[in-house]
Amino acid sequence: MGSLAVNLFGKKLKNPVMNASGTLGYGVEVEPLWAVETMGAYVTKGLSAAPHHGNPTPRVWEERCGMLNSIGLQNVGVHRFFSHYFPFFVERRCPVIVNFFGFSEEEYLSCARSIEPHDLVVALEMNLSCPNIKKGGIGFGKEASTVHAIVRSVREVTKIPLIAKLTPEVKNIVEIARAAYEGGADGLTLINTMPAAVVDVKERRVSLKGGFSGPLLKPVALRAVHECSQAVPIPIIGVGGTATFVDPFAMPKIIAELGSWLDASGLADISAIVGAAHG
Amino acid sequence: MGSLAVNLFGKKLKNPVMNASGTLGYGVEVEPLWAVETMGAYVTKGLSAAPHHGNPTPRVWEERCGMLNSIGLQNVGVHRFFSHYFPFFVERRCPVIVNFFGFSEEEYLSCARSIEPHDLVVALEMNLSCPNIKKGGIGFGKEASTVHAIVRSVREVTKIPLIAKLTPEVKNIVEIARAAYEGGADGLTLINTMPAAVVDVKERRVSLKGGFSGPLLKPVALRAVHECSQAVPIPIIGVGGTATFVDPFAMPKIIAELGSWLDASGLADISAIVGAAHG
Amino acid sequence: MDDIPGKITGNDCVTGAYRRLTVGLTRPLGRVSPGQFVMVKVPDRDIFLRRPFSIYDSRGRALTIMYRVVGRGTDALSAAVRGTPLMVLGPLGRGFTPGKGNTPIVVAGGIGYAGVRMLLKRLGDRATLFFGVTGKDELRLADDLKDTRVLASTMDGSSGFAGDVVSLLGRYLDDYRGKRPEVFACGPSGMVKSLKALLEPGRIPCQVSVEERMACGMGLCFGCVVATRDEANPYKRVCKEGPVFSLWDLSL
Amino acid sequence: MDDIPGKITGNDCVTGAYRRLTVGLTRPLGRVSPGQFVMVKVPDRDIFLRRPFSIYDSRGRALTIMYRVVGRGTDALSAAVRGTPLMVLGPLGRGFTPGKGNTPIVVAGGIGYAGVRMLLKRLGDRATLFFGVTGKDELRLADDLKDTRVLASTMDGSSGFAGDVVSLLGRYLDDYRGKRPEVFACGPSGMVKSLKALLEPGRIPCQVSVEERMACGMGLCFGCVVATRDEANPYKRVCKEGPVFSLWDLSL
Ligand SMILES: Cc1cc2nc3c(=O)[nH]c(=O)nc-3n(C[C@H](O)[C@H](O)[C@H](O)COP(=O)(O)OP(=O)(O)OC[C@H]3O[C@@H](n4cnc5c(N)ncnc54)[C@H](O)[C@@H]3O)c2cc1C
Ligand SMILES: Cc1cc2nc3c(=O)[nH]c(=O)nc-3n(C[C@H](O)[C@H](O)[C@H](O)COP(=O)(O)OP(=O)(O)OC[C@H]3O[C@@H](n4cnc5c(N)ncnc54)[C@H](O)[C@@H]3O)c2cc1C
Ligand SMILES: Cc1cc2nc3c(=O)[nH]c(=O)nc-3n(C[C@H](O)[C@H](O)[C@H](O)COP(=O)(O)O)c2cc1C
Ligand SMILES: Cc1cc2nc3c(=O)[nH]c(=O)nc-3n(C[C@H](O)[C@H](O)[C@H](O)COP(=O)(O)O)c2cc1C
Ligand code: FES
Ligand code: FES
Repeated sequence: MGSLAVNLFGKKLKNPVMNASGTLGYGVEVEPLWAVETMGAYVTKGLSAAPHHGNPTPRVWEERCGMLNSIGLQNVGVHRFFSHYFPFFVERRCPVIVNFFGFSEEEYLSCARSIEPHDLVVALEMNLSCPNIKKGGIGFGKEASTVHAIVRSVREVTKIPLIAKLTPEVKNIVEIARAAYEGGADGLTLINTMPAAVVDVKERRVSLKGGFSGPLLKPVALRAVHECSQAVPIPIIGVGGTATFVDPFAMPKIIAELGSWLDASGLADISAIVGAAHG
Repeated sequence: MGSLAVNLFGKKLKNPVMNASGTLGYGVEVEPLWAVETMGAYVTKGLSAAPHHGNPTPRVWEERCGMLNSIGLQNVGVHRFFSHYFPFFVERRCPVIVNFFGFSEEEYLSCARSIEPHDLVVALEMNLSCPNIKKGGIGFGKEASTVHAIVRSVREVTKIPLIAKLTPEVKNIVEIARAAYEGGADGLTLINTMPAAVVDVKERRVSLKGGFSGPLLKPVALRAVHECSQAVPIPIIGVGGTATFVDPFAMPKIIAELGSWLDASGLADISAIVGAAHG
Repeated sequence: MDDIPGKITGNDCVTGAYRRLTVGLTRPLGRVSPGQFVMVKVPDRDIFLRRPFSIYDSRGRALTIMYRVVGRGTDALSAAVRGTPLMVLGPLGRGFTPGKGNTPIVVAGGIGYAGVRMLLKRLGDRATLFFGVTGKDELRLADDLKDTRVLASTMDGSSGFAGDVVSLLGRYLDDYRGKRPEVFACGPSGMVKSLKALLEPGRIPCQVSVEERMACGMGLCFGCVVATRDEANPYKRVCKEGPVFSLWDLSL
Repeated sequence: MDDIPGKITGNDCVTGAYRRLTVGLTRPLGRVSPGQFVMVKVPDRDIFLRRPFSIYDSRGRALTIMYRVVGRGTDALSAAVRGTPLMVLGPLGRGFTPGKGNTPIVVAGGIGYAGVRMLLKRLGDRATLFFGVTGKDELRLADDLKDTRVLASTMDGSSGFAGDVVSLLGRYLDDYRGKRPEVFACGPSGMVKSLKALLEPGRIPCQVSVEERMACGMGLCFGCVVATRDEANPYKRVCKEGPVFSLWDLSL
């Protein structure tokens, strides 16, 4: 039996499979179906210093090849996450990656600052797709200089490893990846949803504008991962194309299949294929 | 029977349906199946001042939700297009939109300059997704300032209406649309393919890197069209999601269905719905 | 809650666009409370997300839902033949919780009947159903009720009371004075709004089953929220905290 | 060229991963020249692009192709049952054009047999087939040939000449001296390269059928090119200018 275990920022994860932020609620919700600690780590839904109510409905829309969402980052706030939901992960010894965001630099900083280092907190994952309300709503993740600056500021206020999660809506994701790395990011998550819209021809209106995710994202994410992994020397977490809502058992199935694949490939260790597709 | 006819840059097209550039060869190839003049206009494959050989194979790859291509802009050159293929369209009285590109500003200019105004040439469509070899391969269409500059230069060397075709790989397509408009573009085509990659897990290599097109692009294009149409007062041609390679009769079928839809909706004129989804 | 493979054992038209689907599951759904729902993977590859349907009936491994064809997903579902395999996730959400000693009044509008049908079966002859439909053909939806008194309203006046079901209820409300009435409702949002206006003066206890577009059905995505009066945390998940809410908690 | 709806009338294993598919078309394909191909819409929604297959046989509305299961598309095709509807675009490309008075030598490697089978039928007893396969089971692919002399080679030596088919041809080439030999070949790229090395000294006329990944199959996308010695315009479309090229025009 080959080993799926990986080392991420000095912590051992039992496998490299995690959910995408925002697609597995607060973690407790899957409890009736499968144990959250089956995954290498649980990634929280986006948390912020203060709670957010999110957008009015409709918030989700089905599209060929995937779905659009416009949840609007509803969350209970980082404090309540740690007081109320985190103990569940501690009980299960499930490593956690804390996805967080802000609508201003101060919000990012205050959120990051409030998170205490903990044996089970593997990293903080900065969602850089948020609009910066101070800069007229332009996303934090759009310009290399902005990314560099905000990553550096956050880097200074926390000792926890820091992952920058990038949006594909940029002119050159490699440039952004470099800026995050140079700003002090310890890892990257690639990629967030693709901005898109659905039009209702009968009603002659836009039904929903939001982020497009699902199978369509995989080739876009693979390209980002391939190119950025050659440009920066830090770990990259690939995201895109996993349809957890279509099959609620997607995560445990992926982990099981990865194990079988490893054995069928005669590999002793999943780490052996890191970087195998380079060049 | 409602009318599908539209007016584009002062020319009357029998309907607003055209192929995406590069997906209908030189036009003659569909002749055995359907008449090219069924469409409102035929859009040429990308032409350049000098012929280009394009990339080695593989050039196409199937992916869920669409396909990737890396043709590399193979074309016979603008001169040969006009001497050899254009007479076919003249014979059939089929309006033509000439898609063109260059790897330097001079190449764009010399190509645009060499195209004579003609009753059937509706517009020139500038493909702005090309890498600028002089600027280290960064795409012409990536920065508002570059787009503004190159559109303005091309605008000066031709009297033919000019359409800027934008890439989705930008940080804010509305900003680019504005720059093209302010540079003198008479219209926009939205959007070109999305950069992506396919990985062969068995062979552990990237099978193909290229532009992703097909059904996945439609919601991305719709959002671009919706947002840009509210930012600039010029006509927009929407592109994305038509699977001509899956169904070679896609174009004539779309035109027929559009006609039936118009009648079923009780509309006298397709122009009545332009802008209907705004607001 | 479980994700259970099953096979279609029946998929028949009840009337008009209304259909009844029966599924033979490989495992029983387990204990279902009335008002709970399932997420059905429509057996069509072009339908990406699952669709939520109230549990109309559940006995052992036999599951029934009743649905109305309204769009892509239900259209594809209506085309599925006997024997087609499909996946059913459930039971999901929180159902109705009738208070002991109360007199139950059930209000359903159109396909909303599917959402209260299990409740009616449980309540037996203690409940009255106020059933609002467009025209008399639709009344056939409730043909399988035996013990329940049904008061019908049709918008076109083809049977029963001519008008909307809330107006009909309005005529009977006084009869329930002193009987600790409790209302259970499922229907279109317009119906729920009129119901609120009707019940507001007496603040009669009322539980309503709410609908929203869903992606996951199990609380993962926060896509299906409804606005409540909880100011600290207004948006509640229909699939998790609902679909049944107290009418007085909702912000309509 | 036409895009013709049809129904699968047979889809059977010949040997190993090789299968023969017969389709009943609603209209005849029309005049086919040997070496031409069709683009088949695999009846599976997850298979986006059509797949190219040589026309193995075409009579009226009956079309036959022979295929080898190698990936997603052919795998899905192998699962399609009798009666399944599918679309066939064709006939496409330029086939073989045997010169009058020449002595035809046909060389096929494995599934490459499908590409020369119509040609062999047309040439009848005038042609010799040099057929290279991995093991003797595969020789069954050519079981339906009656008039043609077949010289077989197997890589594992289980039947006929032990080794590759080009080496086999090498042993016979002298016999064709003065008979105006003309070679027609279809097979893997390794085979074509050895063939070139073998025929180079005498520059014997040779037409080869080339394969490339295709998106449209009708010259629209320029996705399927092969490099030729035409310096002004090296990349030719396999689906349009090919799939049959003169070996001496190719840049291998
Ligand atoms: C808890 C719950 C229980 C339900 N029970 C039933 C039931 O027992 N029988 C039944 O027929 N329907 C029920 N519905 C509604 C049903 O889920 C939708 O009609 C169905 O998902 C529509 O799918 P579609 O692809 O056919 O429609 P679409 O093409 O997606 O949309 C068609 C129309 O239906 C509306 N719609 C789509 N999804 C929903 C949704 N989730 N809720 C409300 N409206 C929606 C759209 O806004 C649109 O007007 C229930 C919904 C919920 C949330
Ligand atoms: C003109 C022409 C005629 C052909 N005739 C036949 C035939 O009669 N019988 C037959 O079995 N096959 C034939 N082929 C090859 C056949 O088209 C491919 O095997 C098929 O498209 C593979 O599809 P897939 O989805 O199963 O494979 P994929 O999963 O796409 O790929 C599996 C493997 O097949 C290779 N492959 C994929 N597409 C092609 C292609 N178009 N050409 C060559 N290799 C490819 C891939 O590189 C890969 O190694 C022909 C190809 C061409 C171009
Ligand atoms: C419902 C939903 C909510 C999401 N919420 C967040 C979030 O809070 N923070 C974040 O960084 N990304 C969020 N995302 C983006 C996902 O984490 C992921 O990047 C994206 O969905 C692509 O992956 P997929 O195709 O596998 O879904 C969300 C996506 C969805 C569908
Ligand atoms: C094979 C192929 C070749 C293309 N060549 C060009 C081109 O020469 N110039 C251009 O501007 N766009 C080119 N495109 C992009 C298309 O015009 C179009 O923008 C894109 O494919 C999205 O539309 P679709 O999803 O309907 O295919 C090409 C696309 C494909 C698939
Ligand atoms: S549908 Fe996902 S939370 Fe309710
Ligand atoms: S496959 Fe498109 S040109 Fe040959």
